[in-house]
Amino acid sequence: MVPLSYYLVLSAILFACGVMGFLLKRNIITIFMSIELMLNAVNLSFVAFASQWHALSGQIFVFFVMVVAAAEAAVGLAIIISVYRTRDTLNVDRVNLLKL
Amino acid sequence: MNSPNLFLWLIPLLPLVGAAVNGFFGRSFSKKTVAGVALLFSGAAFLLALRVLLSLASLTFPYVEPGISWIRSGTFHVNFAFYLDQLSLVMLMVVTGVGFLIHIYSVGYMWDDDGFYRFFSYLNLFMFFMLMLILANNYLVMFIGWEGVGLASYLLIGFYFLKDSAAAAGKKAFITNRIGDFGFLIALFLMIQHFGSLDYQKVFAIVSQLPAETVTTGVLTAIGILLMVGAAGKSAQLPLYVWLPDAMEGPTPVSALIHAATMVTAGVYMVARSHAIFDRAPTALLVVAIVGTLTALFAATIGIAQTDIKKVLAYSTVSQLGYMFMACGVAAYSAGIFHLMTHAFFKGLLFLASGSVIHALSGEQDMRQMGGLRKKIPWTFWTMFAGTVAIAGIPPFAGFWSKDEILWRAYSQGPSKIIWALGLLTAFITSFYMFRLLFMTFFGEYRGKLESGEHGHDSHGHDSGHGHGGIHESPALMLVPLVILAILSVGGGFINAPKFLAPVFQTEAIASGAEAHALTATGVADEAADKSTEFRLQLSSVGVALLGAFLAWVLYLKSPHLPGQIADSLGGLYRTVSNKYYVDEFYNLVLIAPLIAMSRNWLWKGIDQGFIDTVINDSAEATGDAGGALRRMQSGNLRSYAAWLTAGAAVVLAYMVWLGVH
Amino acid sequence: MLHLILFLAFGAICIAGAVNLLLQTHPIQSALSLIVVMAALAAEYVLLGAEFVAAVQVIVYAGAIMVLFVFVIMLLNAGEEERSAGSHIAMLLGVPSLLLLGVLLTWAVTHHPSDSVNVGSLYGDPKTIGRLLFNQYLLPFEITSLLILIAIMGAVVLASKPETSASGKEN
Amino acid sequence: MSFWIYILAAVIKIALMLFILLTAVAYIVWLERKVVGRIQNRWGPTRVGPFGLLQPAADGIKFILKEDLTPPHVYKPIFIAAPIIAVVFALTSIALIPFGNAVRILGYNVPLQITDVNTGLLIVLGITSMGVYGIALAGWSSNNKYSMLGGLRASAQMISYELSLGLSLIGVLILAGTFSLRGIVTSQGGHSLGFIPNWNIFRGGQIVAFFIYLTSAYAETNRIPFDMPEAETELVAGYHTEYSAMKFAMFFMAEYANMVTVACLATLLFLGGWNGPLFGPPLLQVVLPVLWFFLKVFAFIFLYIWVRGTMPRLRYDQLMAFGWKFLLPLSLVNLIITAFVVAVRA
Repeated sequence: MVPLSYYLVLSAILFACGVMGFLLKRNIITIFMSIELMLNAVNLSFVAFASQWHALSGQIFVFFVMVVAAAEAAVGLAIIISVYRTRDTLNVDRVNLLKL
Repeated sequence: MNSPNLFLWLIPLLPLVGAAVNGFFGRSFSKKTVAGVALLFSGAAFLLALRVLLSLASLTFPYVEPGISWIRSGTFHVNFAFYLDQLSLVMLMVVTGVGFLIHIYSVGYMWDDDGFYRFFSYLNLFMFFMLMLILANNYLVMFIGWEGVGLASYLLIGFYFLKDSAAAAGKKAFITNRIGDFGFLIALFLMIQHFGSLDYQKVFAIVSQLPAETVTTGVLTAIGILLMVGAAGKSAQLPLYVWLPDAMEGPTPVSALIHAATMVTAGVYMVARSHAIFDRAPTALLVVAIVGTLTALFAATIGIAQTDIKKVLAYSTVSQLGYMFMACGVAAYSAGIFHLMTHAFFKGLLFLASGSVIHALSGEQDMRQMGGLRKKIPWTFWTMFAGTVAIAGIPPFAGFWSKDEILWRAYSQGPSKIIWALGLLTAFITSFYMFRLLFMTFFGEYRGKLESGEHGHDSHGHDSGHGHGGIHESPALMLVPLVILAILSVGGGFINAPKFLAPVFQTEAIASGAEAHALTATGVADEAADKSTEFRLQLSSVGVALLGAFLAWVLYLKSPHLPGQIADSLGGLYRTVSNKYYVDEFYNLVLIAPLIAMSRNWLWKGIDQGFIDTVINDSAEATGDAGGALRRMQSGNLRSYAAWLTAGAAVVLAYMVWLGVH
Repeated sequence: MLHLILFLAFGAICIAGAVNLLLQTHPIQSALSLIVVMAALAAEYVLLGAEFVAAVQVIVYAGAIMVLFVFVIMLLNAGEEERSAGSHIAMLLGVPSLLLLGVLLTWAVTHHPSDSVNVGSLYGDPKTIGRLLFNQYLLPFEITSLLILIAIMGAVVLASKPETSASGKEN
Repeated sequence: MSFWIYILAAVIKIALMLFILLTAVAYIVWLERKVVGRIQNRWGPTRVGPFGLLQPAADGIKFILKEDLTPPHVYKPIFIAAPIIAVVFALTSIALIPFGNAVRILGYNVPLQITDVNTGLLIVLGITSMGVYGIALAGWSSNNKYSMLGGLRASAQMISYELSLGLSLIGVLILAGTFSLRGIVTSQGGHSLGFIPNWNIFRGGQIVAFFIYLTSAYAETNRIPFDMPEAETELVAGYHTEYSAMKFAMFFMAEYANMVTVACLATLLFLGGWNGPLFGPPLLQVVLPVLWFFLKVFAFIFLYIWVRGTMPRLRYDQLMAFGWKFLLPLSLVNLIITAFVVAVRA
């Protein structure tokens, strides 16, 4: 028997780690991974809430989040590749101009 | 009632189509095509109007043609519907008939003008609006026409817009009319507020239930006076007449059509149309009578001293319009409309003839430069002579019948005999200055510089207005309308318009207590006595007309040096009259100059520059500063964006927690 | 009891992975940490009865998305992270507000009455999930297929060699 | 108490399975060398033991005793972790493979499988898909362009072929109606028309799916004709160029263990698992299914070796084009037809 709040706290911790990664990491790929971490944290809370309310739609939502994450990864990584091609860096602190 | 379908909606629409065709495509048309289009559509409108007249026997008045719904707001409805009774039928015939004739005339008159297509587009547009005004079923549609003719008038007065004076005259007409329209609009608002409708039949039905405001004044009086303000603007009555003389800057056919025959009479038409309201507001009616009488006299005196042939006619128009209002003011609406009709004939004729004179003299308008033209342009002379006699009121010409009707009614049912007396005086002055015009133009020696028509082929007048050398008779295209109008001026008086119009005003008059009294007292009991009185009045009016003519003959033919001596002896008075009583200067000093000063110093420099501009500039600057400050947020650094995002999320969550706690 | 122990064990792995993701300076280490987090999360899903979600989590997230990440890291040969001071705001504003956020969240979660969750209290087997997905959520499901299609096209366009498009753009 | 027995049984089963698997791996290597040798008209290993049967042991000793070189320019943590990752995932997936019906031992009903999970097939797929990390990371951490190319090729290839592999299995899943591997085997029991076994390969056009699976499996395990990641002639040895000794042996073990897993899966999904003619005394009845199972797996692995001996290697772009433009659409069509047939029949 695990209280729901444990799962939520775990989810919150993971989410906070993701935000922290976004705030502190310089590498754009790592930042992107932090986003994935946040999505995973949210997924966990979806599944936890699904368990609490006995509604499978919570788990269905996770699938949609995954689909979005997959699409996002495909496009995002393509963007990262083209950014790297044009700027020769993956450091977001150096990628602060829209126009070269 | 199975009245035939009159296709009333088609009558205004045809000129609109003509205007659109000429306006949009006229530039690439040949002049013949333009003229053809304009004449086709205005002629078709005239034919439709004729068809209405011919089916008169089978008509039951008022005939209402249901139009389309325009405004629906709660219980307030306005339809685009058309309304026909004897009154609008008379107007319809005048507008389409005279309008069509002037269209024909204009083809000849304007042939050499570059803006040929533009002119006819405007002219057709004017026809459209004027017909809307006449055929409207309610005050709002009438107001559309009312504004529209103002617009057309503005466009046509400023037709030669490269000329400063023409552009200024157009603006003057437009702005002066706005003052009148303001009164009209307020009257409409009052009607909506108190009667809940603008529909003629509904409004009059409600009004006829109200008691006459004989002792007190109230809504009806207010509406009446405000309507009169509107009419004064449109029909050039005191104190808003000042635009009409200036409007003579427009081409002469315009002066004939708009500023003599039709548009300026819209005010008279409107007052007559609203007679149900005026019948119950004696105070308003009195105002109408006083304004009309004073205008008639005032404008006539100015007319004496004018030297510009068109200006004389313009003041004459103002004066004659005053007559019409005088008639309306003594509740003799049918007499007013009768005069309106005859006036349309003879004043239209006079303007066209003066146009012909000007045309013959290649643009000369000053009568002092004319003289002795009788032999050179005989057609013009004879038609103009007919017009002059008609306006002077010499039987059996048209003007006599209508003017006499007005004077007789003013005498018999007016509030005071002074009105009649002033009317008679005006008739005398009218006769005088009209014959002065005739004598100065056509008799005596030619005083102008232009060579006479016989030698025209080697003249030096090529650079002048119409490109013709010498004095020459106008083309047939211009003379035909002149002749037709001359015939109408001669015989128009025999049309018994008052009797025809009687049903419109009769029914109302009987319902009204005040009118009933007048009717029973004068109309039935003392008919025999009235006949003799009327005859005596007719004699007196003919007498003053002949007297005026004689005086003119004495002063301008027999001893031409006398006017100068008289003018000298009168001195200041003459100068005053000659300068139109300095009314324009007075308005300028009292109204326009302070207005401009206030606009400049207070509205422009104070409010616009000092307040509005400051507010706008300061807010723009503040926006710019705020943007400059906020720009630092947009550093392009992804991580700082994330920080702001996190801060925002924290704030939102804090708020939600706070909400949850409370 | 066992449930709690397993929860705590896998939770600890999760958190350790997440923290390691932050601490590692090399993106490939971070990626591996994230894979660990995802695998542990899959275990948590199993504990919650979401068996199918767990399987898909492993196949899609760990097996596909993260492979893509690793692939890109390898392709770009991303090295150690640079230590650049690009933004003070991230440090001065972001971290405090994140702490505030964490405190608020924890407070809100723990001060709210919540049920305990049993293993298998809600069983997300493939059949049930499939029925839901293809009946009640058919439209969103089909829309996601469209989303994926668009993402594929976008990725192809973005990652394709810039030569062809650049010559068109510059003139 | 039953908890501890459960644990005990599990440990015994795991140990047993590991032993069998590793032995099998060793002898598959021997078999391959032998068979390929015969195909290439030579003897293969003959010196160590009769028919060279002890050759695997000798190889093992050699791997263990050799010096474990770690080149100086590699990214060390990952370089060390990569072979471990590869071998761990390769060995893990065998845990879900059933190889026979449950048997009663000491009064306990023991299924011949380490663990039976409802979503067994999915988890096997998940673990297989994790296997790519070992190769990719090895290639990258070696800091060597050949290794790098090998790793990139491996990851791209495995992601691409995983799609058609997964899709080819869905037809079977539709027919069986379960993810459980045991359930899938059960659904293939019996005969139709009296003599054709109800194996999936003979049912509902799944022969197409079988060949898609076969092709994808070669690619997934980086075997000829799809062994581009290691392609000796192009990339020296691909992702394991820099590896030596036991680390190299780990990749080797992982590869062959994966082959076994894939062969087991093929047997379970398409060839009816342990279904086969049963006869003889009760003890034989117990042993026979396991025998049938191992025979089928052996046949499959023999096919692997046979193909290796006969087929040339493809070019890399041919490989990708084949996967995306032919196999994937084909598996989609197969899936649609299967679904349609099942729907019509139902």
